Amino acid sequence: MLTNLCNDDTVSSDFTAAMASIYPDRVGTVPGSFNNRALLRLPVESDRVNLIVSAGGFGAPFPDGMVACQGLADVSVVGGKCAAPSAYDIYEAARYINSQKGYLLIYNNFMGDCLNNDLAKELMEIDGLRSSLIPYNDDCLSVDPSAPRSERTGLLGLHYGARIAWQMAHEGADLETLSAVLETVRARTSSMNVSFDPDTKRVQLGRGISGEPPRIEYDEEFSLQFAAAKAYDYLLADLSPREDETLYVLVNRPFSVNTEDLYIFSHAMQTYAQSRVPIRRMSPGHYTRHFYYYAFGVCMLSCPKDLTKYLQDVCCTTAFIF
Amino acid sequence: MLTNLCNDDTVSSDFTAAMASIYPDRVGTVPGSFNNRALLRLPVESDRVNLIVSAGGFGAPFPDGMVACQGLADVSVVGGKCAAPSAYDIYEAARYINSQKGYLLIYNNFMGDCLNNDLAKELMEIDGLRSSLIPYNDDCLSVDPSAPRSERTGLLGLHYGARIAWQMAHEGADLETLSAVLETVRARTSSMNVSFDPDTKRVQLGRGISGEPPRIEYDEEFSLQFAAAKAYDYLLADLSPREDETLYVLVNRPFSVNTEDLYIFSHAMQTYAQSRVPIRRMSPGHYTRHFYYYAFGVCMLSCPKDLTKYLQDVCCTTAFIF
Amino acid sequence: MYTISASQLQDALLHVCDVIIDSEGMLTELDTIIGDGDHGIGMKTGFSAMRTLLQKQRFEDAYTLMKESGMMLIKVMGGTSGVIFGTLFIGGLSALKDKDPVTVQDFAEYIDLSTKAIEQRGKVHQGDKTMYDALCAARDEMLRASGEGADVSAFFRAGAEGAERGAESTRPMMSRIGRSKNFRDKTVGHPDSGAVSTSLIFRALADSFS
Amino acid sequence: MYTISASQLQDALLHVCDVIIDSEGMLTELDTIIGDGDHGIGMKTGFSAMRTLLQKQRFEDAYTLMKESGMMLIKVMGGTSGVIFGTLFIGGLSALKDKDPVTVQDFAEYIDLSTKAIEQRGKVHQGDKTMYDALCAARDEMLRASGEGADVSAFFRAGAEGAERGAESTRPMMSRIGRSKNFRDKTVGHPDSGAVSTSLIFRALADSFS
Ligand SMILES: Nc1ncnc2c1ncn2[C@@H]1O[C@H](COP(=O)(O)OP(=O)(O)O)[C@@H](O)[C@H]1O
Ligand SMILES: Nc1ncnc2c1ncn2[C@@H]1O[C@H](COP(=O)(O)OP(=O)(O)O)[C@@H](O)[C@H]1O
Ligand SMILES: [Mg+2]
Ligand SMILES: [Mg+2]
Ligand SMILES: [Mg+2]
Ligand SMILES: [Mg+2]
Repeated sequence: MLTNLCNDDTVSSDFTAAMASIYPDRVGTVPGSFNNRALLRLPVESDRVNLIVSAGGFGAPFPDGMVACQGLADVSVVGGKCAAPSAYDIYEAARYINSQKGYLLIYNNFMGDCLNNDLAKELMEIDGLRSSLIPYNDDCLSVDPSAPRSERTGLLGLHYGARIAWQMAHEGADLETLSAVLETVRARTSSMNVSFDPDTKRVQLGRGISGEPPRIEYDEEFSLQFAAAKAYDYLLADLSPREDETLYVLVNRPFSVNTEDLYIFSHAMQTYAQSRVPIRRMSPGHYTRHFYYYAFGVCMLSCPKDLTKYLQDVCCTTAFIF
Repeated sequence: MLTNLCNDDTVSSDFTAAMASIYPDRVGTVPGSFNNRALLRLPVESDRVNLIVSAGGFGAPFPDGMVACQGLADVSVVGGKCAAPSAYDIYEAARYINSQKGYLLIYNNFMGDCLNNDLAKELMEIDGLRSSLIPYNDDCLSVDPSAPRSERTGLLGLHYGARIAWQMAHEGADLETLSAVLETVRARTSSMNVSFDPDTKRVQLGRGISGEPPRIEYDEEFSLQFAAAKAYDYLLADLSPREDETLYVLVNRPFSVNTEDLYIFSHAMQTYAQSRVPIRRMSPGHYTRHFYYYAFGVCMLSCPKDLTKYLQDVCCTTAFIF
Repeated sequence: MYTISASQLQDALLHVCDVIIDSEGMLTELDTIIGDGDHGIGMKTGFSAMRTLLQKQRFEDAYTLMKESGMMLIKVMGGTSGVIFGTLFIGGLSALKDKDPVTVQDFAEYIDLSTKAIEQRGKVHQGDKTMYDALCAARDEMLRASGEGADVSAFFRAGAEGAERGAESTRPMMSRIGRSKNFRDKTVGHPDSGAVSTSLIFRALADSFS
Repeated sequence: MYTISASQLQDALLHVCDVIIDSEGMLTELDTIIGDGDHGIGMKTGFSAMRTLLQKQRFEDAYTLMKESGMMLIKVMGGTSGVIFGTLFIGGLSALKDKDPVTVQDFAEYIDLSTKAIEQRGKVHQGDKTMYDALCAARDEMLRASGEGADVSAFFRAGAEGAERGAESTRPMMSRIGRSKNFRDKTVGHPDSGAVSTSLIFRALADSFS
């Protein structure tokens, strides 16, 4: 797999500049920005809480997915290759939007992301801008299963959180309400990577995005159906859905995976769930790029009753805008 | 690159079944179908001309892109791996829709696709269903440049054709009108693959999707900017836009290419075009999957004045529906 | 023996199916060198479905047998070879209509009509480096043999020899048609995969009727 | 010599930049074995921007020099190391405020405060297998040396030796924090990349002041 052809040092800012030029009505960059690594959803709406999603570069979370479309985030800050974006980029975007209603800083719970969002919050405070930190810790196999949830890193869960919170922010919810809701949604979200090792013919659960070894391996069966069932069982046990909750699942096809396998895997899980706890909506797609091995990311949300209305309409993100 | 994990023999029908189950309001399959390889856009509209796009399996054209969204095609027929779908699958879908207004059979001008669409047309005639054959021959480097256009194979041009024709069909245009318009649009469309050979550090134009050698190679510069300029110049010369025409360009990111490179390449072409014949809309995206080497597919439409209105609104296709 | 019963023909076709299915790897390899590498897969898919059909049901007459077999290839295979090899089975059907048993002459006419149907459908000529080159050579030999009063065994042997010669004749050719065309010089020195398939089919028939 | 001028410090920092930039490959390699392989890239990015800054502008006082250098790291690097190595520069600034020239004691206090700032920001402890292990050892040596009245040269040499010992001490550790943590056993036997970076920084300072 070739890496980017463009210059490693400038790829992220060249990318945001290209996006802003190609979709001038949909996204923009921060005028005069130091690094030019933040993409703003247009039009900027300063009269409500804004959502800032930040993540390491190269597509996590898929930058055009997050802001080129309606209702997922207001700012997507893109880091360098594998590196969390700098605190300054987050701060700059917030300062530019200048919302007095505050900001939700949403990111995956990795060290670099935490450190930079913490620092961004401090920088924002100096300017009188309020914010809440929402580190996503939904990857249930990122740490030893005995470790507390707060130690888990994030995988895909922030898509559900951002979607629900963005709509509520649009309705005028305040920062405290939104933080509380996001914490609830986060607590009811669980994710994992499901990979297929072509050499050992093993289905693996919990392999990391940088090649961290899997937590669980099966050699009974090397099939999409088997893997879908194992992932479902594990995630379900992790969440133990309550009577009044509804299941939503999204399955990510990264870089290396075929669309056919994505849909067939997702369908297998949907079918398997039917006689257990059924899945209200199954959402296969190309959410982030991530890994170079053959794997899906699976994210399950056990959605509390009062929040399902925010998932009623569908939200589409673009493979292309044409 | 791993190929599909699912069974090669059943992958296409498993895929359509999964799609139909996952998006029950958007797409369906033909009840009782022999192979179950056609995806129908829902609701079926029998009172107008219907567009049937067919292509070899594994994502060309991206099956969900074509019918899960508004306004590109009514049926997407998926073949096996690298193989055109069977005439029978096309015929079956047409018979099920049963439109007395007729069908546009749109496909890329490869031998297998031509043979099967020809035969499908004959089978449809037996049942009194009318159709027009629209083989796309937009790949300007697929044959020797001295060869007539009709010998070229197709690459990406059918996206523009399908989009314009679908809207006109929706407005009630008849089969003859639509065929004539599609022929015009096709004649004003030109495409090529632009690839990057990591070993020789050459930019290549015209490499084929099954590894056919490129027609042109450059060793002056190995950059996105250089490649974008060369591709633009070649396509522009191939089309020689008239005064009253407007340029549209789409750039496809297949499987193996990074999103950053896609946008930076597209932006470079847009910028290069600015002082030449400017591009009205540049549409980078993940249209089809195709190749395993590092390459973009570029498609240019020099759109006649009276048709630009059909490209006014944007059309989004989904990386996910969520 | 100068006539062919539907039952003999069905057994022969089952043998053809086995041979093609077993040759998947070889056919795919040829198509990988000078094409998109799917010929073996397509042929296997088609002839597996045909085998299943023939194992499930015995046909009473050659006409229905060949028609259903050919339709199955067209339905399940797709691709170039679905139509082309389907047409090999159904393109000459009029020569078999109401013929029971089928004579060597009937079968020669059947192959001749099939060849013409493929020529028309595929807009193909001799020397394009396709299955048509093998088929024409087989057809020519079968017409000659039937004209000379050959029995069933000699008749099919002639067809097999013709097909093999025709397939081999594609080796030095440069492809002028289909997916191989754009591989240009690279196609010289390798026989065409569809021509090889054709020779396998005719050889399997000859072996069945020997 | 017992004091450090802003100008000397700026020249020393330029040397630090060169050393880190030249070590990109080695640092990336360490981070590839037990991390996500970006440490060298990040450090190179940061220290290249810092070098550009220091080449463009001479700073009048150590406080502004260290503040602008650290802010540059934070702004351009991102990642864990952007904040952590940025904090190494700005976390102890209060010890340099209005000090011109800076004494060995001032600088020891500066490093001590930076170390504490990193501890707080990173919620990191000794033995977690991070740059903090190297930094603590450097800090301890520098405090000891300044207490014993070392001159500038001996003072920085003590820091470098401490940092190197601290970096080496991470080799047998199992990572308990950051991206390396989930590589578990695999982390044993390799020194931490951030700790190695830290030792390179202190060694480059020592070389400049020798
Ligand atoms: N127009 C044609 N008429 C007859 N046979 C053809 C024609 N085009 C190709 N063929 C035959 O079909 C074979 C290729 O079949 P296959 O690989 O299944 O299809 P595709 O080329 O579409 O991938 C070629 O080897 C050649 O013998
Ligand atoms: N919480 C922390 N406090 C101090 N240093 C840390 C912490 N977490 C990680 N490090 C240091 O950062 C280094 C990794 O930096 P880098 O590779 O740039 O970031 P990332 O781990 O985000 O990819 C580690 O080698 C370690 O020395
Ligand atoms: Mg990193
Ligand atoms: Mg093919
Ligand atoms: Mg082929
Ligand atoms: Mg790292």
